[in-house]
Amino acid sequence: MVNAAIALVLAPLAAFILIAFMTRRTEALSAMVGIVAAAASLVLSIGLLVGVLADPAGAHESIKWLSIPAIGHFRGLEISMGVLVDPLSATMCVIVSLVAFLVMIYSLGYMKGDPGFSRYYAYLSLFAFSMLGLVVADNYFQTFSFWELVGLCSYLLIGFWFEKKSAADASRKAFITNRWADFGFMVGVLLLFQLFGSFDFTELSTVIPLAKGGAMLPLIAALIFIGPLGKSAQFPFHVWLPDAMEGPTPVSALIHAATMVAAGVYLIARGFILFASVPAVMEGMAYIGGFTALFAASIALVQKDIKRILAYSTLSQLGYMFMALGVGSMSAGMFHLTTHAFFKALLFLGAGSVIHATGEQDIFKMGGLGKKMRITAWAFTIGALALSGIFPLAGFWSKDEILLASLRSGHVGLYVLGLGVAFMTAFYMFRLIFTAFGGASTEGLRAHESGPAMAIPLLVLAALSVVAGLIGSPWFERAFGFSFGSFIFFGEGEKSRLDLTTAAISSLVAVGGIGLAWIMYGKKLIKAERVAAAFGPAYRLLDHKFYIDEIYGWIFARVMLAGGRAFDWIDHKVIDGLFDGLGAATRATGRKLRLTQSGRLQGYALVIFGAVAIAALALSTDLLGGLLK
Amino acid sequence: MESFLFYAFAALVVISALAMILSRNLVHSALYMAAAFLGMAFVYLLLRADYIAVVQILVYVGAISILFVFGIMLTKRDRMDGSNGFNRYGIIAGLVGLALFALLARAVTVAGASRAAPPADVPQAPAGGSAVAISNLFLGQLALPLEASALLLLAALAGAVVIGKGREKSKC
Amino acid sequence: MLGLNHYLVLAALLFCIGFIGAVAKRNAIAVLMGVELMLNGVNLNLVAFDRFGNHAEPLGQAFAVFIVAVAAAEVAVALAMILTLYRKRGNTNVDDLEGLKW
Amino acid sequence: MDFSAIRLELVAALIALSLLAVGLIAPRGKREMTGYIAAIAFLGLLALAFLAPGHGSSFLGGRFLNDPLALFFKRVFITAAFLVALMSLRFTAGLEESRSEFFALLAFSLVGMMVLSSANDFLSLYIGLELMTIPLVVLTAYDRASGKSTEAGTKYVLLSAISSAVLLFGLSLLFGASGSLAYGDVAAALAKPAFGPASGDPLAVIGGVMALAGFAFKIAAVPFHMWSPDIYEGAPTPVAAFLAVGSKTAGFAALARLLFFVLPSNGGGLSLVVISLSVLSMVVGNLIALPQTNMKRLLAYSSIAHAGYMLLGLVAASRAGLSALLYYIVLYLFANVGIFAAISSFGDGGRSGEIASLRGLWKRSPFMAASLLVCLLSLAGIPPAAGFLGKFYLLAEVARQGKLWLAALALLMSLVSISYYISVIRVIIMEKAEDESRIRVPIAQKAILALSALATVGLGVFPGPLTAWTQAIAAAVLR
Repeated sequence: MVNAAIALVLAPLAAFILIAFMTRRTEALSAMVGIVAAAASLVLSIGLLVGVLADPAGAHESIKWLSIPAIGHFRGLEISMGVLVDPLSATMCVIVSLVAFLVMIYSLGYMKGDPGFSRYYAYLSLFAFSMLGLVVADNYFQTFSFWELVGLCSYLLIGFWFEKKSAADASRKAFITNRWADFGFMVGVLLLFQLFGSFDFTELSTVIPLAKGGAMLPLIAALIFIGPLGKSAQFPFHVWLPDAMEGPTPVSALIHAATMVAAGVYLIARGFILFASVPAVMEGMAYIGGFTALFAASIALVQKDIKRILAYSTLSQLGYMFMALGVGSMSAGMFHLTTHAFFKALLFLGAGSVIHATGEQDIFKMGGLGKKMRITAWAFTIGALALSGIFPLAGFWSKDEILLASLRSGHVGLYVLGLGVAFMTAFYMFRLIFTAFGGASTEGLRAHESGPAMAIPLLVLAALSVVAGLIGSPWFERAFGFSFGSFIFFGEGEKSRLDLTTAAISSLVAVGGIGLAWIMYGKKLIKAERVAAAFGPAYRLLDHKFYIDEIYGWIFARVMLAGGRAFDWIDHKVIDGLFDGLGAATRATGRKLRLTQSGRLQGYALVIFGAVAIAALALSTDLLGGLLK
Repeated sequence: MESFLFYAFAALVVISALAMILSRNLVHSALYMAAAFLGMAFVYLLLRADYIAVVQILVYVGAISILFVFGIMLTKRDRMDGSNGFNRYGIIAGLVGLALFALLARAVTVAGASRAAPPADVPQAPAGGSAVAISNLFLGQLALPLEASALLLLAALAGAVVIGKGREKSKC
Repeated sequence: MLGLNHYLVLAALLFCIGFIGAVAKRNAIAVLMGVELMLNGVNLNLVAFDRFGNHAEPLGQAFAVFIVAVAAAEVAVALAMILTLYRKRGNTNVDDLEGLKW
Repeated sequence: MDFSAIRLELVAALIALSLLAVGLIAPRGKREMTGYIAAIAFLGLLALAFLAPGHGSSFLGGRFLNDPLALFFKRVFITAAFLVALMSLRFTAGLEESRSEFFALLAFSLVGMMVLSSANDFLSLYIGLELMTIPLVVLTAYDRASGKSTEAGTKYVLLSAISSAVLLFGLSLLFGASGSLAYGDVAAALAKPAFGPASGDPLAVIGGVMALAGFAFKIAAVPFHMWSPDIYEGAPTPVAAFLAVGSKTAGFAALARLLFFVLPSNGGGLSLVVISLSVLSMVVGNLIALPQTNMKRLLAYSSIAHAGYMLLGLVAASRAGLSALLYYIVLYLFANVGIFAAISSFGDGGRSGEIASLRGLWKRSPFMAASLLVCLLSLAGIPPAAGFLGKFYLLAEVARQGKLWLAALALLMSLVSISYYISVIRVIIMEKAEDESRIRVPIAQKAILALSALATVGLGVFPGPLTAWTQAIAAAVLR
């Protein structure tokens, strides 16, 4: 099992090396190498998952990588490199390699003819390697190493089209913002090591519960938590993710929707024991997640760029996951991560297909695409339905788990907030669909269905978006005797439940959101005369009702949209400004300090003597009997 | 008597040194420097360091001062007045120098108070002055630094030749 | 009574005067002169400690001899450098040397 | 007398003298040979240093130590000299004369570094230091076609003369306070409480500060750093590389011995000075590096910052701290040599070294770009390059000793540093060159680049052998 895990991590690395050093010039071969490696990883990780299903204890093996013996009362520094195979990592491996594999196939069409084709596959392979390495890591140190590597790949891929200044800026921003967050992570890990003398997840999970009540533990948990905040783009570290949409769209699907941003959630789940023993951090996690969910969803309401809508939606869904983890349900968080990976990748790839066909990203300049791009439109709609949480698609089950978990843990406020977000989600997704795919064709907009390389991944993901949620359903549990909650859990396994009331309420809310979107953006689709002729009185009634609804909707939209715009403004001016300001301040300090270097050697000598005089004076004042005597 | 001599030589050294840095004529500065070096040789004699005193006169007064004068002659062919002005750091440098001196002097007096009195006028070295003892050191426990410094002189010589050699086309 | 302190204070004075010369003069040759003065202060320290320290061997004096030798080498290289500088720029002012800064 | 303890020094001196002689007797047309001869000779010396470093551990009654620590540093110096000699082949090919002297001076400087790392008394220390510095001064001014080079040489010679005057004054005070020049005796005398007024001798304290200042100058720690950016920028690129890796490491070799074995470390005062130097170096070095536009200058500031990190190993003053410092020195050597080699393989021999000239390097020479990338990532401390582990090793030790604030500050500053390394990376892979022609990388530079990149990744992925070695050294030296 361990060997399979190592092999599945190394396969993409081998591909990267092959592409970078050998097949760089033959593009088709580069793509081939990347895809074969990803397929190998996929097959191996499915094998791993099957193995873990049979034996949930998994496997753990590690070798000493760096060992510094203990000296005196100081503990030695022991760093190991290891592989931890358990339900959590096996599931995550499947998600990562599956999405990576599909994205690589999709990119065959999407990136065709790009001058950096080979480079693209090299980066993707390197990314897959780092992400898989992160997933199977058995200790914080190793996790951190791969964590950084993942950040580096993201940097390279966001800035892939570096000719665009905006792309280069965005990549830089992503990297730097993440480094700020990683600073907290690193300090936290150092402290953790100082306290427990180990980085190992398994070892820590036995020692941390014993240390309850330690004053350091909350600080450590809070510091380590900052790392996931950055990588999973939670408020206020979320600023990089919307800008990251400058990268090629398949990359957005792979990295900025399905896998890399999930790394933060994964890390929390991995070290859940640490957070679970500090209630304050858990509460903070839940509320930061909830807030991000609401905040990002409301910004998504007013975006016009198709990729930015999806980006904010990703933020919002990640917020959901944090909320789930924060209220103590690791299963719900990971479950949503799994389903979200499928339907968000689907949505991004669908968006990519649209962008590829039309060269346009503004949804208000699209229209009527549904007729020209049937597969894409259907796939996109399925993704949107899944995201909105419509029964029985994937999002329904996982979102319900989260809402239920927050309700059961007594966070009624978060539950209501979650419902609000669900409403907004349904609304903005269908606003997009009605505007871009529905309506009349925009003049001069050329569109065509994409080729099979792009269509097949869409279909696969669409199928998964339909069925993936079922593994968390009570029916699945009844049929096979286990479910997601009893496979990946913290503490005690959770039984799948379907609370009809909450399910009904959230479904209603989602349908309501779609309905509102239809009224506001889709109604134009209906030719009033035809409907009137067909339905006669019913139409008038509906029309009348719609009239009321429209006023209501108008007020509601006013409030909602205004809120969204306000958040948008805060986001760009305040939060962005904070990070940019920090950077600018350090830069300005650097520029000022630089002037000390006047170029005059005697000035330098003067500084040397001044420093010597000050240091000598400071150290010998006591010996000289005070300053003035 | 010894005190008187010390103060006389010290005054010679300090006044020459001050004149050296205060003079605005580079050639005068060089001459004051030679005078200060000479004064130092006398101070060394007071310390019964006859070998060092001779070295001081031969190397410092004889060689290094001359080297300086050559340097001046090669780089200044016009008038010498005002050839040796102060730069913008004059005042700050003076203050830092004074502060450093105050600190050192204070440290010396505090430390010296606890130090044993100097040995009576017993010459350290046997007959032949300090030269014998020093050369014994050179050929004994200091042999390695001696060899290293021979290499150093060779390297410096080669280096000075490389730097000073001919003039290449300048594109400064 | 003449003691160690007298010599040490003289050495400190020389060192500080040399420092002022090295830092505050405009001409590179004058800077070098200042450095030589500082080294003389060091030598005086060494010789004085030797004399008052009751040592079996005149280690301080030996050190001073080394310093004199190295100082000569240093002066030779530095003067060669200053000559090259003069050839390039026509003067030997150190505070004009600011082509490399920031 | 057993000369095997100084075998390496003797051979190195012999190489220096032979190179001088070769320059005199070789026929005019054949003088470019000396570069290859020098490189091969250094390689041979390196082999000697690993295979038969001499069995005697001390020479002249312990005034010269050939202990594992000194041997480690000597191997580092010889490696640096070998790589720099290879790197210089291109630079010296452009010279009209004095080619052999260039390599001879390199060898002289190497001898100085070796003496410095073995010195166990003040006199050898000083002579080693000057033997290292004076040839370096000449090498700095070697590019006579460039006004910058002469300016840098002048600055360097005057400033290093001033700084060695400070160092010497400090050493003379320490001599006065202890009555001895040998490290062991000095340490014993300084540890005696009978010295001076109750708590210590002010002369020893001031002397200690001044001695530290002299070496802080060599390692370019703030505020004694100001020479280094100007000199790196003006000096020929290979010489700047030697300054960055050789001279700085030699400063650390001497500093480590002084701090661990000579100056009383329990006094607290001097360790405060070391901490301040480290903090200032990390902060000032990294901040000023941000707005730089010249690669060599950027590297100078980055190496100032790295001196700050390395000083953390001395702050920790433990076996693990020393071991981490030694590990860091090796990875720093390879990363810097790699970057300097890349700069020096540009058309003008890297004379200007503007960052802008790296534009579009990814297209112009993928091999060079990739190696450069690895080295930059190592300096930035991003895994899997060795720099990450090195930093972690140092910080873990500092944190373990309870100076968490210091570790956090170092982390924060390394975070700031990412920003300028990433700008360089961005220029390399994300900007378009005006001139898209491929760069022909000389074979020697190729070899250095490949070696540096491999070593950087190798040390990051398999640190075991090296850390085992540095731990053994630390255990043998510190009790």
